[in-house]
Amino acid sequence: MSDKDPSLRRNAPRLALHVPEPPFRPGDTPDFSGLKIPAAGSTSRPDTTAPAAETHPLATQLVRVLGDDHKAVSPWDPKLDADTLRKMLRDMVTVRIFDDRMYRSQRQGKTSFYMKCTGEEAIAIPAQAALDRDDMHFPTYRQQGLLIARGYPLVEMMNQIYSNKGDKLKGRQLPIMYSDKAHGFFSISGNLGTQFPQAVGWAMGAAIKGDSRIAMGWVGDGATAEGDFHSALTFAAVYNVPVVLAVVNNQWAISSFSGIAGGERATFAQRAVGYGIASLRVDGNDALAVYAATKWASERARANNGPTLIEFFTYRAEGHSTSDDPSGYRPTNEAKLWPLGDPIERLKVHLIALGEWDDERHAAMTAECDTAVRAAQKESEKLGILPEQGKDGIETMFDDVYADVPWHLAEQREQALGEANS
Amino acid sequence: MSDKDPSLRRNAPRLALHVPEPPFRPGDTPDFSGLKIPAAGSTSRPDTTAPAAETHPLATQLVRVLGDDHKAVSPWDPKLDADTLRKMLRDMVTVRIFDDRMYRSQRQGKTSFYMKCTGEEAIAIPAQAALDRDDMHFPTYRQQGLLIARGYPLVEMMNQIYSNKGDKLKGRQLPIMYSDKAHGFFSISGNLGTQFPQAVGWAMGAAIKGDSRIAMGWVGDGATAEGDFHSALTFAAVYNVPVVLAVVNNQWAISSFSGIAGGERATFAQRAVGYGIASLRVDGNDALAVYAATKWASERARANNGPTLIEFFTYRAEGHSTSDDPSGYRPTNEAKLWPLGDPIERLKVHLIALGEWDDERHAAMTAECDTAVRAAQKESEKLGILPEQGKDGIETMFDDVYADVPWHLAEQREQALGEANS
Amino acid sequence: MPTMNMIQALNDAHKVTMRADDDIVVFGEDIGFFGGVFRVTEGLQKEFGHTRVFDAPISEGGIVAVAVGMAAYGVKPLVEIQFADYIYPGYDQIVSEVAKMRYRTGGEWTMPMVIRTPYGGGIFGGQTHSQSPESLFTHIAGLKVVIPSTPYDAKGLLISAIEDPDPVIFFEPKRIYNGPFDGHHDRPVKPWSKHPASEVPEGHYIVPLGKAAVVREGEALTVLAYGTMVHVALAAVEEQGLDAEVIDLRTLVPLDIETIERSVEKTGRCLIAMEAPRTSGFASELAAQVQERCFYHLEAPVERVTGWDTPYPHAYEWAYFPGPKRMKKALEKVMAD
Amino acid sequence: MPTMNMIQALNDAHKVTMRADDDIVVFGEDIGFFGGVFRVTEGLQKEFGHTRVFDAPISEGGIVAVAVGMAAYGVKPLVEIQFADYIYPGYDQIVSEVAKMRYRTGGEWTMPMVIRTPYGGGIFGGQTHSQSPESLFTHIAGLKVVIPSTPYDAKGLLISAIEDPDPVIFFEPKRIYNGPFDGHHDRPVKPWSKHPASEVPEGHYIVPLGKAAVVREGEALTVLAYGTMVHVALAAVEEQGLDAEVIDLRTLVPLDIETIERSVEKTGRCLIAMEAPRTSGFASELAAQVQERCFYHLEAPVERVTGWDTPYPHAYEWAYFPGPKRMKKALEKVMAD
Ligand SMILES: Cc1ncc(C[n+]2csc(CCOP(=O)(O)OP(=O)(O)O)c2C)c(N)n1
Ligand SMILES: Cc1ncc(C[n+]2csc(CCOP(=O)(O)OP(=O)(O)O)c2C)c(N)n1
Ligand SMILES: [Mg+2]
Ligand SMILES: [Mg+2]
Repeated sequence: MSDKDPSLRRNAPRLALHVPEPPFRPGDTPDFSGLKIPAAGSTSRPDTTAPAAETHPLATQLVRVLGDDHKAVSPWDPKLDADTLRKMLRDMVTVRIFDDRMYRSQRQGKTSFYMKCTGEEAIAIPAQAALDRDDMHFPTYRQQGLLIARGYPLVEMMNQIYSNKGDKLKGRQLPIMYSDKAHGFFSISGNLGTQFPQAVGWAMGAAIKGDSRIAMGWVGDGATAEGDFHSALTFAAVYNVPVVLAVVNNQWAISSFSGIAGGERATFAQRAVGYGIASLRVDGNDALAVYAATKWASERARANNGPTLIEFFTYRAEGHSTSDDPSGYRPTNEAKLWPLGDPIERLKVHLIALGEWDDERHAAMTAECDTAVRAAQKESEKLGILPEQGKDGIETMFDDVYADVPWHLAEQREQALGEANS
Repeated sequence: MSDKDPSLRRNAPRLALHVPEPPFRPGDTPDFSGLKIPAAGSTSRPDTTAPAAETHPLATQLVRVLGDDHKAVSPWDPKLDADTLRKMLRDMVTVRIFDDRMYRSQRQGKTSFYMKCTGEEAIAIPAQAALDRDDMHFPTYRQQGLLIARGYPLVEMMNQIYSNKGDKLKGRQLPIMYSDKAHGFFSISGNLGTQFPQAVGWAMGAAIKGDSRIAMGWVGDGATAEGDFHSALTFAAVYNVPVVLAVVNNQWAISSFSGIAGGERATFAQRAVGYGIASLRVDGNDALAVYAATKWASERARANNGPTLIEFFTYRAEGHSTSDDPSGYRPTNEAKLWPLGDPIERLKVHLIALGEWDDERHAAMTAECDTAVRAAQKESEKLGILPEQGKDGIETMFDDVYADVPWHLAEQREQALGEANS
Repeated sequence: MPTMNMIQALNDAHKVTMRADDDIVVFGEDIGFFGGVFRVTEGLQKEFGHTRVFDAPISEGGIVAVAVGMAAYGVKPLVEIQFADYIYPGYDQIVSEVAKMRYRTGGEWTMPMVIRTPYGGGIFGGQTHSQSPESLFTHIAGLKVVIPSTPYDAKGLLISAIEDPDPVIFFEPKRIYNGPFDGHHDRPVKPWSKHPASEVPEGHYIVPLGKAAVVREGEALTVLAYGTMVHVALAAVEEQGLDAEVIDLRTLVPLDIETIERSVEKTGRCLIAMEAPRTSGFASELAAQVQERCFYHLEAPVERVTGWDTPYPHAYEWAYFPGPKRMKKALEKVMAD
Repeated sequence: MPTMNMIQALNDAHKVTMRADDDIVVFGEDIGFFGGVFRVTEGLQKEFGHTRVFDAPISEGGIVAVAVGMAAYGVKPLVEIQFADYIYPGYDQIVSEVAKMRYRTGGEWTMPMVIRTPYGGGIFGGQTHSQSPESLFTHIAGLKVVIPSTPYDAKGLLISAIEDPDPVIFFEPKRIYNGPFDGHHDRPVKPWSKHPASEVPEGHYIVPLGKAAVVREGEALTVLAYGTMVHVALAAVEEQGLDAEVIDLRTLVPLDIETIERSVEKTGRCLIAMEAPRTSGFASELAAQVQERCFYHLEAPVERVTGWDTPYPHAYEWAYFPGPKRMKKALEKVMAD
């Protein structure tokens, strides 16, 4: 009863704090045999107009299309034509080559920082393929694939990475923090999570104006812990916003595994259940599944049937960034042992299984992509690399703080120019 | 496919923003016949050691114990003895009288502000009765019942409300922002939601230290939209924290109905599902159900079986505060028509049905409570009412900013005293 | 010309701009059907409909975040934070996103929006309904910070803010919503109707951002103030019989430094008044600038009259508020040296 | 005596205090197994176990909020915010809860805790890895704000902060984690081992909060600085051959005003150096106070050397950072007048 004497629970167990630990640490041999991976095709596909609750069983399953036999076997099969598949494959190969070249550039001291998306190429590219050209993305730094899928010039990306004279962001942003309105790619923020509710706001604007363009927001597994994640789901649910909200669960957030973001107790897709939002959990290394799920959610949004949260389940195959060495916190061979495979390889083998591709064509295409990336790099480096920057155009530092330069910034500009010329 | 021409969706419907509207506005006659209220006893009671998922069906039901015949009919029946029930009833009556007196005091200009919990008396009091004396609450301003249930002196509460010489908070806090460590009542914050993850932090401390005391956090339906709500659930889930998290869904947040917090799409109890946290939804006007659910959650927490989110479903029968007039945004008779009834009446009738109470005893007890409240008020007012405060003790304004008064505050104290004496 | 209090003037600024520009969208806690806890948005939902005027979840972070998205889309958010004391959950989105967007994108994405919020003490609101956090926004490059002190200015400045291409944090001194409070809390409340600046033209007009107002001319010293403190300062210099020049800053960023310099060069003395806590408040910035720019004209140190470096204590409203006595002491000091 | 860089010194402060006090709990993003992105918490989880040293979700608001609850419970949180640029999601809990708790409860609940965070530029970190937001915390009554500039001070101040009964925001100048950077980015990096303050005693010692250090004595002018700027200032006055007194503030709040006053009264000239944006930065507070208190000793306006009022632009690291050239100009100015 009330005011019970605490001594009554003299025998209560001592409370204990559970601190999640990843299954494997450096020195361990990763064993993923315990991981339940539903067979491709085992997941049903609700109608895009279905009540959100009908999708909720999918939050603990895994939408997969590419089967072990490399055939598409699923009600989710998007039945894409071979040209589309080849375009996706090519974009994915381009991203991987691009990542490798730019990583190397950073190592050569040509810029300060770089981030790869290795192992996650099947996420941004098919997702973008499923959206329309003028839908708006609110990406994180690991969705470079969106730009490549939309044909943003590689040289523009590199100019940004080098902060060089061609950089439309005027040398102001850390490498890879791209922005391009014309390609429907919102400015990447260094502040995790901020873009997720912004995507909802953009789509609210579209809904207010009776537009037909939708928004897609992106966030990592780790960043789902930010308050902004909750803002996004709350506003999306309240106003039934035409937005697709994607969590890229690559199982790591720098050195923290997804358990530190709550992944031990529920999937990230399940978060949606509590808001009454539709929810899908998808094999993020399966380009067809990613396409199909994004397509489903975009159709749902576009028909005013509401938002969808999609978890793309994948694995961050390399370090967090050029500042990170993952061998300090996880086994070095974990990436290779990751059972959902290499997304590029899976799509390639599927195309081969369809009779629409072969190793020679793949090698030729890869060589073409490599050439294109190298050519772009050459062109971009003509416009300069980071160590050469920051001397010219000092007056531009004071532009764009406001629409006009107020007196105090004009004064500071004078000072800065004086310094530069002294 | 990729880069689809937007003109292809020329016939797509115009997007639309859904803006939730409460079912009834001033002038309407509320009709709650559409509200699904499960019969008492219709909800099963999982074991307190059950996996969280087993509780999730309860997130869309309603734990009720008091049946239409005023008998306790439920696996949730806590089987409390009559003394405990009478103590709860008495505390509930005291709270209501206290609220009325203090509301009146504010109207008489004796203080600046007051907030009632009318219609919600069956929440804090039975919840407290279910916890141990030394568990810690992180309350909102509508859990005054916790203090009364724990026997905190009414005169202390009033001293705080009047910011008078007896006010242990030294006149620094808005009325009703109580704090009392000895009574396990954490300082109420004016900033909504902040206390919810703090409760989790307290319980983490207890778990780190191997204590057996647990924490209970409280938040309103409206304030669940704050990022702090997400912090609370995330940290509680990650570290399996021994905490009970309560959402008091009284369906209003000042003038906004619960749909503006997402209540149209999911229950507040359902939020827990997405984190893998146990979840209960409870008739908040049913003292026995509130007791039983809190007890269940506290046992679960104390045995290291993890956190529980409980939604107490109730109705804010009066204005938000003395600054609010709800007739501007909802029908004036809505409270009376609210089908879950008056919690005091329901408990009283139950006791009568048990043969443990009658109208005479109730009238006598009410009179006693009234006398006690009036006596406390008299005593407190001897120590002053707000309009008389703020002149004496000006030097104390500078205490407790830090443990010691640094030189700059000492200087400011001199100035303030100089002013006061000029 | 209609006579308005500050609430009506602000309401009117909403109507005038919203009628002219379909892209303006208004949201915030309790601002829809109910019209806001201070009634500034009264009648807007009725006139402009649910999709342009609506209640928001209690999530200041979310409110600012979706405003960012909306501005990116191309509508113009005009949002209310119910009390300035509750703006902090939105601080990250304001500081990291709203303020920096134009810069970090080289001008590609801009954030025209207005975040309105009532601030300041004098209403027995206790620690969480009395704060003056404006200084925290003046440190953030990319934001404009505006504070009106009369109904006329409130409407004209709010229209300017709404029409401005940059994000504006618009602080409303809630103590003077209904009347020009001069700090004498023991005297009867004066309504706006007796004040000339309650004459508010109908329709569109602006008070430009970045321009201070010399609200009283004088030769003996310069008083810099904004919001409620303008009225407190005016009353204080009258009561002291000082030939003071009183400047209402109206915009804190960008600051009207010319008007300030001209005045201090003339008077040689300067007092700055604000309600916010003293340390690192905007008064410090003003003092720093005045002594930098007018050093050789100064006959006495620049003085600051401020709130104390404590939270705002409920019962000690008038011991905290920088009222007539604090003004008097400071005026004496700045004139004595 | 062991030679340590600043990271090792901070790590050692953790170990020394955690061995003595079981109640200290350390958490933050990536600080557990991995030991933090700057390695300040390396080895702590191994020595003190998972329940005292653990990774936190990426939720700065949640980190501070649970720290509040833990402090209320009675353990002592010592948390890391990975970069100061990411502290804003925790700003509400810091400002509204941590800072005000002792006050609003009349001393019943206190918030002894330390929030450590690396700040400042000079590492090509771009807009979101270079900020200096310390000024935003100095405006909040109830917080102490501490910034070390050497390994010796880092350990001694951190131990003081941990043992302090009040909440401390502990800013770590990341540019000098590994060596005392004097602003000459084009010269070879100096390691700490060549600097006398890299001699860090083993075990427990403190550098008291609220006490500045006169790191160079002089008669011609006073330079006030903290963090990285201490080293930039020292180098600049040497290069100019000025007989400058350089004061390392070490604690911003509460400020060691006596040391400052004594110095400026002696020298009659004052320059203040900080990396943060100029407007409403802590340098303004210092300038306001110095001119208030030392007006009749001043021979020239108090000068401020600061970052610009823009976000921190990646490629323009050295045009933004207040380095030797900016120092030189300002020194000339303050000496010329
Ligand atoms: C608000 C904020 N806090 C912390 C950081 C530092 N940080 C950058 S990336 C990162 C990990 C993010 O992990 P996740 O969200 O899973 O994305 P991933 O890198 O795996 O794609 C952290 C902690 C940040 N950028 N912003
Ligand atoms: C951070 C913050 N935002 C806004 C407010 C203003 N406010 C005070 S109470 C309230 C409504 C809260 O509603 P709810 O959480 O449902 O609790 P209830 O009042 O119904 O008990 C609002 C918006 C506040 N106190 N704090
Ligand atoms: Mg990740
Ligand atoms: Mg409510």
